[in-house]
Amino acid sequence: MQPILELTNISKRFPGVQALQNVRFDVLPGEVHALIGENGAGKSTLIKIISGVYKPDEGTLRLDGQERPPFSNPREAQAAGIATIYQELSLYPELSAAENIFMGHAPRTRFGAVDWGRMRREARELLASLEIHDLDVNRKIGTLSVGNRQRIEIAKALSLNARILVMDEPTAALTEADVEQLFRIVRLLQERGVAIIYISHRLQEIFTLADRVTVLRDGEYVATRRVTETSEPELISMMVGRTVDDLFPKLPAEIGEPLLEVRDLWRRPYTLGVNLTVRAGEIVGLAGLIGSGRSELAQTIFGIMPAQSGQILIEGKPVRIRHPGDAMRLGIAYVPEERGSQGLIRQMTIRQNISLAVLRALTRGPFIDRQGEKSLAERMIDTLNIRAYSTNQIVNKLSGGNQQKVVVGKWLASQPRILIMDEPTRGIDVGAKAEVHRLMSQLAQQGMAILMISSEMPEILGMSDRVVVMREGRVVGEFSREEATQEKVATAMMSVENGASDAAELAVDGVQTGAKGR
Amino acid sequence: MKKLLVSLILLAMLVAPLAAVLPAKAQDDLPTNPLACPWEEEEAAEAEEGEEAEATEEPMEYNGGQPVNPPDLKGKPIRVLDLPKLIGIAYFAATTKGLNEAAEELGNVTIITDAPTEANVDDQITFIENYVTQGIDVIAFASNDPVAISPALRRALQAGVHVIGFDADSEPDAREWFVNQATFNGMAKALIDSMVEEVGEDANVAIVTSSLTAPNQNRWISEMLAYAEKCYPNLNFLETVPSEEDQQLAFQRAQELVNKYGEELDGIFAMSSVAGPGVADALTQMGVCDQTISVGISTPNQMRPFIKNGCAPKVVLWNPIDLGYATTYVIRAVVDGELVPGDTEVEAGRLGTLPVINGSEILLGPPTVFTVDNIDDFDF
Amino acid sequence: MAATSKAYKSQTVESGFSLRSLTHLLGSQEFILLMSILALSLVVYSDNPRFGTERNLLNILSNASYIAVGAIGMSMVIITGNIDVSVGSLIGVLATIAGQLAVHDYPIWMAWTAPILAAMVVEGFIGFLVAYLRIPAIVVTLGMMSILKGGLILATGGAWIYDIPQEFFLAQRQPYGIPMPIYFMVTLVILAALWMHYSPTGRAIYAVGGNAEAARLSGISEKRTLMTVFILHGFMIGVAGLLFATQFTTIQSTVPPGLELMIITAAVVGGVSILGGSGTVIGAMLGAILIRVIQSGMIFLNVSAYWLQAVQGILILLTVLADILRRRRQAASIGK
Amino acid sequence: MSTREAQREPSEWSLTLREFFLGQEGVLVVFLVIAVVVLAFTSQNFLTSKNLLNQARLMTEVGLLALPMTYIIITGGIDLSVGSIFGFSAVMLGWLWQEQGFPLEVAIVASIVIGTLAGLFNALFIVYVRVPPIIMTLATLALYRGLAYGVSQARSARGYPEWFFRFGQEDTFGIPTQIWFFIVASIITWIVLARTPFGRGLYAIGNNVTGARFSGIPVDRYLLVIYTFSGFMAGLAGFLFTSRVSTTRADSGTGMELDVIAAVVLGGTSIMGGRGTIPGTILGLVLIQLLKNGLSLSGVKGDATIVVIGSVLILSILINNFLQRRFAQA
Repeated sequence: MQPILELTNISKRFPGVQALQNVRFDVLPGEVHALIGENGAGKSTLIKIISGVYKPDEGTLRLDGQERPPFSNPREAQAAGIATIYQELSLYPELSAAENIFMGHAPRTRFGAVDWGRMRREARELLASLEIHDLDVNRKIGTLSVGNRQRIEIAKALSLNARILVMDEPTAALTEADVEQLFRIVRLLQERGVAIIYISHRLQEIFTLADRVTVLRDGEYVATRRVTETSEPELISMMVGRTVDDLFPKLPAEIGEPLLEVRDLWRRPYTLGVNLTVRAGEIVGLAGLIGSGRSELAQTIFGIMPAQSGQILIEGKPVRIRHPGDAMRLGIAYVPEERGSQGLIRQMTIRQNISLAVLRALTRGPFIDRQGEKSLAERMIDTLNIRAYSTNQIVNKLSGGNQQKVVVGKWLASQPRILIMDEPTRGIDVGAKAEVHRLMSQLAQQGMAILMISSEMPEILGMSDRVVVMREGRVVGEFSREEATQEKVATAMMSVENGASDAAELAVDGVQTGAKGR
Repeated sequence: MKKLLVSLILLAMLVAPLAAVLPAKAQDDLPTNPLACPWEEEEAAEAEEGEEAEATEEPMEYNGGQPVNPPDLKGKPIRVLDLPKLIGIAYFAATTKGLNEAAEELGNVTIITDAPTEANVDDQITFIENYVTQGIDVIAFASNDPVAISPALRRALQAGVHVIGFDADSEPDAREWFVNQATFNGMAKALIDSMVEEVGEDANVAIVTSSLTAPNQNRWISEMLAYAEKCYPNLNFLETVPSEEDQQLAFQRAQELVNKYGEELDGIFAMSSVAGPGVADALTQMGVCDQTISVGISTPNQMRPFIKNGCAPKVVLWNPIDLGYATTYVIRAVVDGELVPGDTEVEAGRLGTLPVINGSEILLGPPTVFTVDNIDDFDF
Repeated sequence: MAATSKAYKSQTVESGFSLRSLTHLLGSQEFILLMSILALSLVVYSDNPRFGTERNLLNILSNASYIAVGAIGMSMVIITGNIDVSVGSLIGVLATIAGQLAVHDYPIWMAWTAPILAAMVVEGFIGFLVAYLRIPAIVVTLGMMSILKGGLILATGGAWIYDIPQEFFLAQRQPYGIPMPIYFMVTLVILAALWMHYSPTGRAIYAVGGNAEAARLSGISEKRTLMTVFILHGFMIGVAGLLFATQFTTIQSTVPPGLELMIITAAVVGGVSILGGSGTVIGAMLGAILIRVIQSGMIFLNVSAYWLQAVQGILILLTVLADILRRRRQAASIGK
Repeated sequence: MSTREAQREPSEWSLTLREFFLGQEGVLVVFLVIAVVVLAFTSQNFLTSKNLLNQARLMTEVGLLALPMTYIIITGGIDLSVGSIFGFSAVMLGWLWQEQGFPLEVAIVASIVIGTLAGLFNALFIVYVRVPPIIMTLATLALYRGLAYGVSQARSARGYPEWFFRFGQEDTFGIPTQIWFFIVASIITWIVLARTPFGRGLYAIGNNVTGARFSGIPVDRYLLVIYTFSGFMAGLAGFLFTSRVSTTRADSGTGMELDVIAAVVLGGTSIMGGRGTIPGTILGLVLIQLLKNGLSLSGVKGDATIVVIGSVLILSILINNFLQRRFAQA
């Protein structure tokens, strides 16, 4: 079969970096072609070339076998039938769902005006084709949940009648259930003959979904394989250029006294009477769907959204935490979910980021001790194996994995006794992931209490001494390492029967509100 | 709790100013000295011959300042800084014209006009400092604030620069002489008399002033109120509203006053050269000139259409060109040593001899009232 | 059975939809503004019935017109996340240009169109600096404000313009008893509102302000959109300048003090988010009218002249707070 | 990115120097040198200590306001009400002393306190009600100016005793007294911004407020402090201004906010937040003042001068953008 899109000898250079060197890539109609590689391997650059954001320095592009000049802007790529769903959702919070779907290609009336009626109708139809019926297309995006926003993103790509759909880590922010739905959609598209370029760090997904997989490393093409003819270890070794033995090397640690206890903690509407204990040397995995209130619980403990009622005990002593400063003084550190917006000040240097949480301790008199700050940063770069040429490098220019290590370094610098890690390995490559896991193990061995929030089941099962499951703001299950299995945890997370009754409750609520409104 | 606090603060903020609802008159606190009423004038004129000394009281001692060791420039060419309140309005364009006219006549005076684009005393101070440093011979100023400008002027005097005021004075000791276009009570009398001639003495009038902080305007208003109280006790002052130096705002204020008082409102005093056309324009465009007219201070060219259409039948002003003209002559006389403290009059070219009043002021003369009969004789 | 339930369902969806659009309308900043204007007018009217005369209301609207027209363009600029503080100076310059052409016996149509073209050129230049050379708009317009203000005096020496031919005074005309500026305001606001709602470029303005990166990826050219916005803004400022210039029998060759703040305030009070991405021109027009109603109402209520500004400041603050609290409450209620 | 870029690590000092010259400060220094040389040739009165000290005296009030404004703009905020607070607290000084009969010393302190409270009022709404700073201060710009008119009934207070003028009109240790205030304030604000956790926190807030919050930086408290500080400095400047011009007027400081912002922005502080320095702001201030003065001394009139200043503002940012794009990548 003829590839619908074929790129050969693609090279792209940025100031100081050779992002891509002689890369080739092709995709057939109705095929899911996965693109993998460590962060910084050049995947993002490649898809930005495909979607017209960047222009390659060299290389040829063939569309349906016809050679053509590379796209010089996203509109050209769109016109050629290429749609892209980016990793970071690119929506307009102040505009309605319908408009978000059709921004840039809204249906027009014959006078050239935007046809709002048709736009809403088509938006509803598109969502219906994704089996989404309960989403009001007039709602502002800013008021929608993350999961729904992602669906709007997909609908947006579909609205372009794309022949080639580029998905850049579509599952990074999704839970297992949402992932299932996404896969259904992808297969549906595949049947319609749409070619899909799929980027993910989750190798499992690739084996479930993809037909072929292409590996990039350090901006260079490594290989293309049929998924039926390859294996996970082979792909990993191709990606990192070495073999990684154990992805989840949880080392045994001595489990001590409870360091953090949470009793009947309330912070409406996300945290509803939570009880939780984390002991010294223990890693507690906090599982749950998106929106189940895990991050919010962490933020309540850390004082970003202070608790309304309930108790937090540190080493058995009740404490009050009203803002992050309080939490930090008590030895709590929080590695947040969103690296870019919450974890880092990306425009600042590695040194400044690492010292940010401990500035007050790093002072000589009223002034920042610059030498101390620098040696701290150097120490962390060493300990965490951060790949950077200087402590003065701007964090934004590091790869995702190294950025995450900087966040971790920042919080390790505060020498916490209780470490909360929210999605510690989301969106980082396999090598860095293993390093983060190894580090967590070591920290636990040193007697730190770790609360790990993760949406990746293998990570939860592999790393946790104990798994706590949350649903709708409440703790709904707790399993020891031995008894935790994928099925048990997943069932607790989704809890089918209960979920159905909840949905019914919601529906009743809706009717009542409607009646009141009338 | 927080919300309660915020709403309390807001409430307090709301109530405080509303509690202070008082009709503003925009006077100042200085003593007033109303002139004789029109019907007293004749008696006064008769009495004038014999009792002049008594009527004008004791001539005041010279109370101006003197430059420290000014260079002797007698008969030599001099450079004069013309520093009006602001540039960009017709009135000060006219004074500048007058200054230059006299300078041409004299031949040995160069006028440099420079001033802020907004009536801002702080900028004026900067200009003074810069020009003193640069080495100017004379500063002729019209101050935006009589007190604020004084320290800078005193420094100029100390640097040996001659300092002469016109139009708007400083503190007396911060300048040598002040060329006074018209006495405040003289202006007040002319304005009130003009208004009464148009609307009668049982009338309701309002005032559109420039800025509430403008010293000349506040002084005029004080004198006007005093004079009206003395001579026309039935003239009812409704209120005074500010219009800044903004034509649009004056226009709007006049509309609001007319709409608010309707036919009760007989006349509006427009107290600045910017407010004048603004108010008259509003009355004209509203078509209410048969009920409400305006009497104001402004220049003839911009008021000509309104004088002719009867919406502003009387405009009171001295001749700003003459003011500038006289200022240049005073400057020359001071530099040449012909006007020294204690003198009682000074020669001013085509204007003849001007008298010295209040110790260190030179009076241009009585204000002119422009009416439909004489308006075409003026072009400035 | 299934069919009936389906029919029932669709029915509820429909009624729910209209209900929602009603609550949407009632909760909008435009509605709050309209209510504030009416409430304030009623308070003033009950104190002094003369406030309600046709003439006074027309005066208020007429005086709000050029502010509202200026605020249309300003809203667009603010929605894209930029700002223009040079508009006051620009309007001063435009009035002078129009007046000079009129007194020097150029045809009247030229005196009317020249300021509009000039404004489009100046704003286009500003747009170029902002969109293509990436200088923050506040820097460009702050600099431009100085340049225009100084340049105006430099060129004219501050002489006033008078003896302008009568037909020049467009804003003084009153077809069917209604002042001309009101026609301009209403027409331009409606056109701009339609354009911003229905034209792809109009929607692109919101896209660029809401998420510039996403707009770029949707194939919307940020640069072109910004250029369009600034040139349109120039057009609106040009019309505002024309209305301003033709209102008065004499034209001051100076910059009207504080005009830029007035126009920005109208837009902001009108609910245009200074953070970009939201707001409507109808809100901006209502904002302009509200400001004038406040100004005028205070005179009718006998508020002391000394306290006028303070009361104005408080009322503006209250309006803005109401907008912010409304947004907060909406977000909270939806979040549940 | 990888080992092939493991080049020699530049020393802290050379890095700072490089940043300085490629940053706005470098552009400003070049502009300043050019301006001084040209102006010194065109007017022999320009480069005299007397003139320069006098200019510094005139610059003080805007300077005092520009320091906190730098902080505020670094955090991505803005304070448009400074001119009004300045006028308001000056008016309160005169009013308390003359109308209310307080001793002048008390009135001075009280006026500065009132300025501080006015700043605090802005801060409370910005921080706790989350009103965007530009909107809040736009409203209080009108409000405080209105209060100045209302409280004083537009009357100016004058006739201060001789000692009062020591602050604004006389010299201390050979230079105008108020310059000492500015020098001390500059040094303190500079060090605080460059060297303390507080200063670092401000940059963090300006670059990413969520990130700052998640790092345990007390964002609310910092913002509260800087807006209040802005009010305090406006109060102080109002007092020095009163002493310099020996009267208080309800309209003093009108439009001053734009002068202040122009100086700060010219000094390289990014209006988007996250970038800027005190030395940059001071350079911006000095450049504007010297241009005003020098051009005036060379016979250029005021209107032409503001045209030049507007052009310099646009041009310098343009050049800086160009340099950043050209060299900062490497």
